[in-house]
Amino acid sequence: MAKMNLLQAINNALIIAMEQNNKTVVLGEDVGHFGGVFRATSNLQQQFGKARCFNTPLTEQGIIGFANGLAAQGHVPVAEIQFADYIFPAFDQIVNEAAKFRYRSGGQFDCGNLTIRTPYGGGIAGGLYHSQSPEAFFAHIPGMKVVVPRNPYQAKGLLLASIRDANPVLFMEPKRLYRASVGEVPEEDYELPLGKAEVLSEGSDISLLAWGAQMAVMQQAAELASKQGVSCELIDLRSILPWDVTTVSDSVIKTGRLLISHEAPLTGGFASEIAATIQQRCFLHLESPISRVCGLDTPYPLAHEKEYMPDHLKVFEGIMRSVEF
Amino acid sequence: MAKMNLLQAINNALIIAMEQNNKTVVLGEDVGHFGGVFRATSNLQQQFGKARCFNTPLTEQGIIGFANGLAAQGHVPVAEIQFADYIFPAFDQIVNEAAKFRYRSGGQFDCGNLTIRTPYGGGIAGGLYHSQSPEAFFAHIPGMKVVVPRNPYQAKGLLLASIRDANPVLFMEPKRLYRASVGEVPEEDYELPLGKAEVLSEGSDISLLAWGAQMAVMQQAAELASKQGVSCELIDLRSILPWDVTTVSDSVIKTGRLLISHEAPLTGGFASEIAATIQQRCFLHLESPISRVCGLDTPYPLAHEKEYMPDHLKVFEGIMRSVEF
Amino acid sequence: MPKNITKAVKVVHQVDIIDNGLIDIPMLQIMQADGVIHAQATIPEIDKELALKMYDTMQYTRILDERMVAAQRQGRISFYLACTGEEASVVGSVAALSDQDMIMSQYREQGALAFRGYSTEQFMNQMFSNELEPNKGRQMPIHYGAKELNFMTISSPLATQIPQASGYAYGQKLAGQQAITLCYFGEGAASEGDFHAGLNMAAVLGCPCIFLCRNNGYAISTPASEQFAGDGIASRGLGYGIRTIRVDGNDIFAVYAATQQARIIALAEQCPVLIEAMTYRLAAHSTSDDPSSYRSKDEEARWADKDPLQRFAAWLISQGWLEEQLQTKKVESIRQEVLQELKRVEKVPICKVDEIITDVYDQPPWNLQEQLAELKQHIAKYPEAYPKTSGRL
Amino acid sequence: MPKNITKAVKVVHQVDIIDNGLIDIPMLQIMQADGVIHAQATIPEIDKELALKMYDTMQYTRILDERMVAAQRQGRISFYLACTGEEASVVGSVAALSDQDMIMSQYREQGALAFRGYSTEQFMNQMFSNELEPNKGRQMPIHYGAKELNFMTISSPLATQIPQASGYAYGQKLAGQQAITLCYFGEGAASEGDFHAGLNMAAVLGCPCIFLCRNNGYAISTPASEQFAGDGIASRGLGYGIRTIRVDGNDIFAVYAATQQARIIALAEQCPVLIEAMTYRLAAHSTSDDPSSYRSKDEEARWADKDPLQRFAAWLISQGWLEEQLQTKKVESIRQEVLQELKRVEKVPICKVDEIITDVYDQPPWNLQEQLAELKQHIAKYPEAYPKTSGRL
Ligand SMILES: Cc1ncc(C[n+]2csc(CCOP(=O)(O)OP(=O)(O)O)c2C)c(N)n1
Ligand SMILES: Cc1ncc(C[n+]2csc(CCOP(=O)(O)OP(=O)(O)O)c2C)c(N)n1
Ligand SMILES: [Mg+2]
Ligand SMILES: [Mg+2]
Repeated sequence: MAKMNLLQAINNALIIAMEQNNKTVVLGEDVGHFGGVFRATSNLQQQFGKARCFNTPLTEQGIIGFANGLAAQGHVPVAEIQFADYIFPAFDQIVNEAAKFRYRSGGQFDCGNLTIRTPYGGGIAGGLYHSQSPEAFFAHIPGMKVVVPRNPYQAKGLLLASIRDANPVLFMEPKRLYRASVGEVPEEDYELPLGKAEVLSEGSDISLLAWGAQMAVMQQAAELASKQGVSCELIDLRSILPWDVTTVSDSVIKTGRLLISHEAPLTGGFASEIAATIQQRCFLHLESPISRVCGLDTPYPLAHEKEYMPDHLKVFEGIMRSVEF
Repeated sequence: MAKMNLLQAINNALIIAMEQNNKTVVLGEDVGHFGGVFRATSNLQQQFGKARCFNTPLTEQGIIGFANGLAAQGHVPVAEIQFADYIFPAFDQIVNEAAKFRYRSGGQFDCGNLTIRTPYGGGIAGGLYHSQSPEAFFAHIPGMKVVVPRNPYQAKGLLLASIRDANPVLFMEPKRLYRASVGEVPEEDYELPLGKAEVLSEGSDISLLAWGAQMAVMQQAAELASKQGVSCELIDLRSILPWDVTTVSDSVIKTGRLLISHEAPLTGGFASEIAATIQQRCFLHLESPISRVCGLDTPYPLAHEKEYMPDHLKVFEGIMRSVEF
Repeated sequence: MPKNITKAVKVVHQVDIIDNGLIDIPMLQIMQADGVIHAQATIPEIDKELALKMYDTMQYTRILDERMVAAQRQGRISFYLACTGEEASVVGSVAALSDQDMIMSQYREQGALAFRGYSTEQFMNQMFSNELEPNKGRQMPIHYGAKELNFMTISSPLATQIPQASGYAYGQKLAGQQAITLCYFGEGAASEGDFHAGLNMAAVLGCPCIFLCRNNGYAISTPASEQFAGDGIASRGLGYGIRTIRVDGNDIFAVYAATQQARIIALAEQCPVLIEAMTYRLAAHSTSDDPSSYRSKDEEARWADKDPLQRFAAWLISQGWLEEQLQTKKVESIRQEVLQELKRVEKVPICKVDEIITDVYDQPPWNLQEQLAELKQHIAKYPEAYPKTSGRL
Repeated sequence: MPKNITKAVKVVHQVDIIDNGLIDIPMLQIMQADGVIHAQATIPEIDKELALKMYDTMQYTRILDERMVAAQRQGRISFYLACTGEEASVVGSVAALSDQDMIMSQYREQGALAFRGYSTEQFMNQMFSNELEPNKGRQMPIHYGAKELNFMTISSPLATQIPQASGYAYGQKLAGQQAITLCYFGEGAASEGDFHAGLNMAAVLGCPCIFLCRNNGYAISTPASEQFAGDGIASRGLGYGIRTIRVDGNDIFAVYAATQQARIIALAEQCPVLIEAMTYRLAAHSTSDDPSSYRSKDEEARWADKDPLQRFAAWLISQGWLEEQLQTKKVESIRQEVLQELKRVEKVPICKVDEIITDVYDQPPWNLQEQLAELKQHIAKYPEAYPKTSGRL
């Protein structure tokens, strides 16, 4: 065990992945000598050479297109998109190519080796273009997996699993926690399962569901609620696609209530899919409507960032509205 | 009134828009002399000149980027993306630019004049890349409007409204109906409201909600159901974003049941947003879970197209499951 | 000469905005339109066997095109896209490759597949989307793919294969393979952002890749004059610092010689090479298209005179390598083979419905498993509505 | 010379894959690093008033940069991005425009705004995201925008403004305006697909637009040598058939003369022109960056010797147009003004919370109205948690 922050855990996972499989290649803007603007790829070029860790020209569609080809060829690309806000030029190479490569070729070719790492989320005074949480766009793409860790331990185990998973994975890193989240992380190689949620704490009155940086907010809200005598069951979804319907519905059957929270705008956010599915599966168990506490239906503002965010107070209010329904 | 098919209605709307406002400009791949691969822009170049209706080079990101600039300058671009499957290279120019232009500039500049027309949907033996229904991706973009007509009358009225609306609009045309859907269309200028659903037929047992080409499927299913004594209220959503929550929830409060259907894959499709919102607003009125009958969570297949599609039989089964719940 | 902060640059003192004229890239032509070799030209070393294999392949795809367009008209297949007129650009280039080289094509390159041994049966399986087709019938006709022939499954979105080819070639380099990637695309596709990304990355990262642009004058109805204003696609290669050559795409010797040379350079120097093949799409864009409304019969006739097949045939005859009589027989036998296979294969069933959810992921997750189970129940309830799959649940 | 099926092309008969050497674009330099004019050069017609306005603007942004970087270090603003070292590229070009010309910039072009009269107060309002700022404080510092100055609000995603500039210019052409669009971008941004799309469209569709690339050697940490392998960005212009010039970006006369000429051509011929300004980012990429880990002090020092400000100052002094003593005073007074405005403006409140939902659409739809109402209730319940807006619900 060693104390690591989230960035160090990611860096550590990348080193292990590159040591363990010499087909692993890290690419992206500024990831080479410099080690990335957040330093997640520090020392990789120095340790593994320029051929296996390199700066690309400044073109996200090129990065993912190139990585798709590299993956189809049999290498294991780990591509960095500098901010999730800048992933959209690569959207076609993700939706139409990476995700459909295997299906369209009947399994003859695939981009399963591809992993895309990208920092997402707000709370860093980043405004419109350094704060977005675009997971819902990718959750509507059959063929993709989408994974979000909440702390260093998860980050390492889920990233290693993502790199080795036989499907293209979008790995979204909560950048607000890069340095803020510190924890004990095993130094050896380990994986955490994709597609499995984690129940952080059991409760009986309401299930709270979120992922990534939002988990800390949920924890705060749950504490406020517990002071009001409300017992919350806290679930970290961890994988957005495919998501762990069993853990969530088991919990809702037990508690009778569900609140989902994410930073992304409410309309068309991933909470809608969860709510739609759970109201269907747990209809007779629901004691109040499934509640969504999410970002507003606006671009991500700068000056009003605090007001935009689904903070612990808004979540707490949501919890109380749900239990008092 | 004149008999027109859906393509003719669109062509007619474009002619009126260009006649009525000489700032209206039509651009896209093959839209010029040739009139577009589906001929929706027939004769526009001949009538209005090459400066106002022209072929672009083959670049969707360029088409929308260019149209964004043209709109910001004060012209009224109507850009065609040849197939909705090919809109993704332009995703960044839509999500990060067109939709956020006004917000980020505090209203100093905007792309409100932009309209993007694109044919969508399956049922034409188009396979993975000539069949997609990507509306849900755009429904998660604050700042965009998304509109889908179901017949020639709607197509003309909604397209004219879209072109003149002060916000960027994605206008999705059900290509399977281009020639198949024929109807009476007023020859004069008229608009249908954006953001308003239309109740096609009233019913008491269940509300059926869909849009575009899927409306015909719903009608068929409703007929089957009515033979079983089930009375369906049929709603055409028409606008996906912003959507008409009042009409839908009023209907569900009355019928107690809701079934939503779209061709796009289930997970993260727009039905999830509607279901999440309606279970919240109509919780105490729901007599059975809100049901979604949608495409499978796969890319759009060719040989198994029939099996993939949410056809009238699947919708009918869904209706019966809902009323028998 | 890459210019940046460390490289020397020539300095001038008068404002001189360079006009388009600076770039004027010549076109390599070895064989004239009548099959006669230019006096100053050297024929690439091609023996009789290879020459005839090349010619036969061109002939084969020409006939395949003709037959399949007819089959589409008869409603037997839903869609087809012909290579007619561009056979030399495709066959001339694939013939200069090693079988180990990966081919990433656009869609109009059936000659490359045929040259590598893709059989009539395989063509038919693909076009009928049946269960014998390795792509499992998931894509429209002409989206061929054959792993064993190092031919990447075709994807409809244009130009996406270009940066992928750069990445694939980079992987070949890392793996130390003596192989390159050949990436085909049209002059229309070269307007996409992916083209820019792919070529620039290949140049900067040293990818052993040949980019072969078939500049056939049109992208559906859009003439090249509305696609670009520069000196074709070749001039862009120079901008990226990519070694570049323009060839007469209807002259199979020019295409072959250039590709052979390009491959040597790409392998030896581990770098990309761009080839622009000037050719003409003699056919309609696809069976969904009718070119008569956007181009003249005259123009088509002028290009028909430059037909790459006739040109090559003329040379082969002059060599005594081709007998016209034998040819007539051969043409007839290919036609027969195509028709027979067509008839036979159109009866082969499509995949069982179970395949609707495979290959989305390596393993179908819970949602797909549930959806398949529900679908199968549904089909069992309404078997007549799903006649192609209900018989084999 | 556009090559396509209708244009003549020179034919050759030997395989000659063109090497990178074909393109070697010279660089215009009028004034040497020491401020002395090249013997063969002509100084563009710039009177004393304009020359001093240009110099003052450069001086002003240099000081603004210095002060705001310091303010960021003190935690008074969250972010800043300096133009230091590139002032000539920006001010030299904007000075050659008409005020009616639209400017679409990347982010490092504060000099263009200052030249057009954007005040210190306006700069401060933007950087403090306050309610006086026309962009309503929605974007990070340095994302300026001023409609009345024909300066388009800056957007973070790189290169998106390039095809937009083509479209904007096309609109100016349709409207018959005697105005063009000037589009700034970095050599890094030029790798994006949007660059390709934008330049090619401008060339084909005849858009009166000047594309000005600041080739400053770096994109954050990535040196130009890892960004492209060709002859800079200029060589690409030629590939698109765009008239092109490379200039010494630290020589304000070269930039001014080239832009003036480019504007004449763009207006008269209704076509784009590409200018590549060779310069150097003397500062860090932004306040989030530390360049010491990716480039040498030595390299920085070499470029500091080519400082565009000193160079221009030397010439102005040689003309007797600039008095060093007066200058010291001026510098001090700008410094004071910046500090004063900074102090004053940092107290201005941000917009009322109502503005969180405006400008998403022209009119807020039901969902935004509901969300705002709920938000205001919530803030009213927890006023201490939202101190910047709770006081003015
Ligand atoms: C991204 C994308 N946009 C549009 C299309 C529709 N489309 C198919 S082929 C074609 C023209 C391609 O022209 P070119 O690249 O010159 O190839 P050619 O058909 O001439 O061989 C177009 C526009 C597509 N397949 N993909
Ligand atoms: C689409 C996109 N990708 C990545 C970034 C992050 N980013 C901001 S500035 C920058 C480097 C830009 O370099 P260049 O264009 O050369 O401009 P310079 O900073 O040198 O003026 C990068 C990668 C971005 N803003 N947008
Ligand atoms: Mg073409
Ligand atoms: Mg730069």
